[in-house]
Amino acid sequence: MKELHVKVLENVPVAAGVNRLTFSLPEAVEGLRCGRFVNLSVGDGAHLLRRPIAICEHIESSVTVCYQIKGAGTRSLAERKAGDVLTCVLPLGNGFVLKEEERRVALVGGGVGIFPMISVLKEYGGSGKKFFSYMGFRTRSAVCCEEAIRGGSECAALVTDDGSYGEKMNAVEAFFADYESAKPDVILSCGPLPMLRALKAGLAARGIQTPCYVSLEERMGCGVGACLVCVCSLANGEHARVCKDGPVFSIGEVEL
Amino acid sequence: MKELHVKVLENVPVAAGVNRLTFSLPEAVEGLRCGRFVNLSVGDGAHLLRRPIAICEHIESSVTVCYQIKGAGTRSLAERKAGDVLTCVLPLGNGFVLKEEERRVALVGGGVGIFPMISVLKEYGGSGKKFFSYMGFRTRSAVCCEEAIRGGSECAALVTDDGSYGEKMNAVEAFFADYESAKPDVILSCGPLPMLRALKAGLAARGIQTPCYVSLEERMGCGVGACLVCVCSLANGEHARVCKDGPVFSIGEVEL
Amino acid sequence: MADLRVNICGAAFKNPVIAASGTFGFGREFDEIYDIGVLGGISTKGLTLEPRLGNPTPRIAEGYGVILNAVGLQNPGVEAFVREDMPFLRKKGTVIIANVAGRTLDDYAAICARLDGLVDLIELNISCPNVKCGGMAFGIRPESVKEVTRAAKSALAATPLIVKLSPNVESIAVNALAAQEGGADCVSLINTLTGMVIDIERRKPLIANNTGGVSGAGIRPIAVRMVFEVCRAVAIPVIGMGGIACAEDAVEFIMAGASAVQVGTANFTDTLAMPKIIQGLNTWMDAHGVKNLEEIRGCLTLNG
Amino acid sequence: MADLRVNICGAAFKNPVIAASGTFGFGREFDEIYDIGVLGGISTKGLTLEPRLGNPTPRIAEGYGVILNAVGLQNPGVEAFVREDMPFLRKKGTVIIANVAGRTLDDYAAICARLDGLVDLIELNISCPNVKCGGMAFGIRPESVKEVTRAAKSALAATPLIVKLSPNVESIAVNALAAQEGGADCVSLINTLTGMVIDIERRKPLIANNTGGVSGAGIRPIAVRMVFEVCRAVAIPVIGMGGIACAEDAVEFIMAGASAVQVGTANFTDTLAMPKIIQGLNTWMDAHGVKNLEEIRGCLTLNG
Ligand SMILES: Cc1cc2nc3c(=O)[nH]c(=O)nc-3n(C[C@H](O)[C@H](O)[C@H](O)COP(=O)(O)OP(=O)(O)OC[C@H]3O[C@@H](n4cnc5c(N)ncnc54)[C@H](O)[C@@H]3O)c2cc1C
Ligand SMILES: Cc1cc2nc3c(=O)[nH]c(=O)nc-3n(C[C@H](O)[C@H](O)[C@H](O)COP(=O)(O)OP(=O)(O)OC[C@H]3O[C@@H](n4cnc5c(N)ncnc54)[C@H](O)[C@@H]3O)c2cc1C
Ligand SMILES: Cc1cc2nc3c(=O)[nH]c(=O)nc-3n(C[C@H](O)[C@H](O)[C@H](O)COP(=O)(O)O)c2cc1C
Ligand SMILES: Cc1cc2nc3c(=O)[nH]c(=O)nc-3n(C[C@H](O)[C@H](O)[C@H](O)COP(=O)(O)O)c2cc1C
Ligand code: FES
Ligand code: FES
Repeated sequence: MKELHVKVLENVPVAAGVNRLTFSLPEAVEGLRCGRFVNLSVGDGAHLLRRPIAICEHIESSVTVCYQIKGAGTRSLAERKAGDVLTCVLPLGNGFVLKEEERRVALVGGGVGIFPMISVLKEYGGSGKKFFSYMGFRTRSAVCCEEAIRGGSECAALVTDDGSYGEKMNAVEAFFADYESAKPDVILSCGPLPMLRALKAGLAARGIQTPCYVSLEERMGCGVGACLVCVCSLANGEHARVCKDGPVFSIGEVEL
Repeated sequence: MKELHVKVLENVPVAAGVNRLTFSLPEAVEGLRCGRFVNLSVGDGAHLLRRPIAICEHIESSVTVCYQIKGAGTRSLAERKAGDVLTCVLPLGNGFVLKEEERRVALVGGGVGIFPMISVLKEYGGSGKKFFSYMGFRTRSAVCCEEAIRGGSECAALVTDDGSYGEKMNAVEAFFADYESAKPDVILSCGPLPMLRALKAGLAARGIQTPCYVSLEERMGCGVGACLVCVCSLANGEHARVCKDGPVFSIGEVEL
Repeated sequence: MADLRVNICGAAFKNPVIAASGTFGFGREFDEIYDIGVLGGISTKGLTLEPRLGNPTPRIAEGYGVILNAVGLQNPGVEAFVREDMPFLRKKGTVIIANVAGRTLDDYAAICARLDGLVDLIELNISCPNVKCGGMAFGIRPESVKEVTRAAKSALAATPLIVKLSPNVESIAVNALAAQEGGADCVSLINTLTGMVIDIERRKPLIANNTGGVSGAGIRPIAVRMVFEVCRAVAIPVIGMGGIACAEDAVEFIMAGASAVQVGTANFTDTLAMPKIIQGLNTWMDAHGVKNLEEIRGCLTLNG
Repeated sequence: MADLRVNICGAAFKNPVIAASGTFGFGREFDEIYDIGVLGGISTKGLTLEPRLGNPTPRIAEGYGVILNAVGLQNPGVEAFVREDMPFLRKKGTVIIANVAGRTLDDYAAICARLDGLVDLIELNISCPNVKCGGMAFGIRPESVKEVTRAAKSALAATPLIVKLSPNVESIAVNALAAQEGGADCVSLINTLTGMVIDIERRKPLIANNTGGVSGAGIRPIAVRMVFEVCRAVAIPVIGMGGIACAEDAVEFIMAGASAVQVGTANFTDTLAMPKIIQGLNTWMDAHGVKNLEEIRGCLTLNG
């Protein structure tokens, strides 16, 4: 966990309303891992809060994130150019960890939730694990990272809400449609809350006991676990911090 | 008087702590003239107020200003790069106007007050008028625009407070030392208040009646004459707006 | 094209965007940049019976995302306004709100009597934190809010009265109620919050007046909260302001219950701020299928 | 190297920079980024007798140059603090300020009694605008400020008492005096200003709690003014806060009369904000030939 000044190398659109931003690290950073995130300044004076964004890809000297241009802060972030300096705390959160015996991995991603999924593909690519990817997009123009998804997966379904690309369904539907042939040892998922709820309900309805981990989103203050702004409710009635105890939780452990 | 988005073409140091900034105009602007000023955003979100800066030079499609990096706003402005977009209202204020019969013109500038003086040299260069320039700087490393000053003047004295460049004196002292040989028809001046006071006192002490105009500085809100933030006191007890009624006043008309 | 019109106490505004007092003079200067006839209304610089010179300079300072001012009611006096500015403003076809201030109850009554029937609305500045003797006292306690409102109202026969509320109080809703009880036809808020910026090199307050009024984008959440509280408390129309810089900001205030909004500091950051907000409101309403302001005014519902 | 030490009510701070309550937890997380032993002190997250879950989410929103929060006093309860966090903090060698809150006078007295002698200072949060029943009521009126101060003070034998003041009041100086009269050994200010941000798409307040506390750089001029007013009114030491983000900001508060400062929101914008401020204070004082804080504390003189 480090506070760093990072330099923008590239900040370009990859799909309608989604940018890919790569920044260089001024020093080596330990613990960059799939499912963890960075807390990035948007680079203007108006916004005091940083934006939490999942690590999508990383090499020794740089990190790549993909973000949707949604509100005022990400709109501002999209104006940053190569050479601009941002501040960043990283790496944050627990991330996804696959066990040795989890060899068939289902990835269920919706919307910007696909980016943490891609970080899993990148990290465990070549590890011998088999990935079954189900990625849902709003519409054709929102589709991105297709190569990374297809290239890294044994089998990949890219679907859209409006059927303008791939089948007209959402990622969870695609996942369950394919479940019997994929037979995953573990399920990883990230996406909008309704999607995660549908996943949870679907698993319950089918009596599927396969371990399933989901990555949550919550508005953050500090990003490091100190302010208790970003909590989610656990099944046991307690609160957990999405930034520190998460963002990845076992699907049975959290209230969705 | 127009509200425009302007594009930074260049923003580079010209002396210790002084930058020259040239920006391009998206459309033709009437009334750009020496002694008038622009009200320029510093280009970050923290500062809501614009910075008033004298027009130093202008061509059809661009304007050049020189500014001292003084407080937080100009420090931020200095970070802007070629291609960045700022907002600007221009041209503002009354400016310097030389009458036909004012053929010998003394320019007395101190510190950042030299820049409006240079705008006079640029504008009336080739008009047949003779300029006698007395420009004071803090120290050698602050000296700038020497070529423009010497090239445009019949006679030019560049002096420093510490004697590290030119004679050790201030612009007003240089002016009075040369007064008899220059015999100006009109005196134009801009610089810190103590300097303008010394000029006024010196003229009075010597009984010099030559018309003399000074350009004032005052903190501004609107910059266009509406908010009454930037007033100075007139000899008649009334207030005048530096941004609209000035910044150029006859030296006898204002309280210094 | 959405219908942006709004009627407040009989005054017909072509749109809900009004220039805030003190940031727009009497409109002449901004009229050199755009036709100020496009505005819903203009609240004038605070007027007093006699001309005033105001405070020494510097009169302005900056904070982070905010500014501070202490102009101190410099103005040409009400007679000069009537003689020289009224005719100009009348020709512009925008609603004229005379912002007025005084040192005593009699001052307030006298200036209201003088302007009665001449302007469209009168806005009582009882909250200007910059003039030591006048403004402050009246605007803080509900009892004196009511008293000064009553004094002003009793001097008015033809022109409706807006009372402009100070945020530097225990409960702005209670003060709004006091204004309503005193006879106000409308309230406007917020005036500036009192602040100080220190010049640490000189070891003195930066503004000559020592304290100044804080305004601008940074205060918006405070203003929205106060406007919401007041809209729930009173039955008369409310004009909201404080940090509005774009159409979406204006929508926040309208959803909180404001009939119209004023824009002050944003005029300094962008001289075209108000025409852009009007245009932006149009665009936003069209995009959201909102036909007129009634559809969204006060539409805010609270969470859980 | 300037001497940054300051002693407040017997507690020896190695420098005047203190983590503000609620933004720093109990220090553990920031200690992963830098050694929190460099800090002058730490004010803990607001503690209550029993564990609390706090408000629903979202608990945070942004304004322009400010943020709003409504965490609502989620905390593990005072027993867990004593058991699990005190030992860790003690080892760090920084002054421990326990920020405490309650719903009733008895709550306040009980939690103070429990912590008496265990922590270096107790900071009474009587102003937290986020918990409907507790905080608000006590912090607004001078009479109740005095009452809750007295209740807390009477439960304390060994630990000095700081009363943390709310800015959402008529006169913060009057409330500071009330705290002093109630027996406070020190006052701290400002807590957050109440605000609201509206999600215009959902037509609801963005924060689940509807209103939230405004903090961050944008409120600094308001905080400086209030700290100045309070320093002139009381004889006890004052800890200033509100929007401090760099050493120069801290100097403003010290010149206004503050003995020390707290830093809250800036920790979110830059996790290294506090070490940088400490370093920056050193640099600034050296550059200005200031040998210790006494030389500049309260050195502000007013303009004419
Ligand atoms: C662990 C984590 C990883 C994420 N990874 C990605 C990613 O890889 N790609 C991507 O596009 N988005 C990601 N998000 C969501 C992203 O943080 C928000 O879309 C973004 O913060 C919105 O900022 P804004 O300026 O557009 O919106 P604004 O409305 O201006 O934001 C206002 C405030 O709310 C916060 N906020 C708003 N929406 C969200 C949200 N959904 N989650 C958390 N905070 C929010 C902002 O951070 C900011 O503090 C992630 C969120 C979390 C918590
Ligand atoms: C008509 C006019 C022409 C000017 N021309 C030039 C020029 O050509 N070159 C140059 O270097 N400077 C010029 N100045 C001065 C310049 O405006 C200030 O140096 C600058 O605004 C300081 O901003 P800052 O961000 O460094 O300081 P800050 O202290 O951060 O400024 C805070 C606020 O005070 C205002 N302010 C501070 N100092 C001054 C000042 N001396 N005059 C007016 N406002 C001030 C700022 O504009 C801002 O609103 C001119 C001023 C005026 C009024
Ligand atoms: C420079 C300046 C002068 C002001 N003068 C007055 C005034 O004369 N009368 C008044 O009622 N309010 C005055 N105000 C307050 C504004 O009308 C408005 O209430 C406040 O600035 C908040 O709105 P804003 O954030 O949009 O600026 C003044 C504000 C500024 C910035
Ligand atoms: C997320 C958050 C939580 C807070 N929780 C508390 C609290 O529990 N008790 C308290 O007295 N103040 C609390 N505060 C107020 C801060 O301690 C401080 O008074 C305020 O934020 C102003 O300082 P700043 O502008 O530096 O943040 C909290 C502030 C924030 C931002
Ligand atoms: S954001 Fe502060 S605890 Fe998670
Ligand atoms: S700055 Fe507004 S009148 Fe000059």
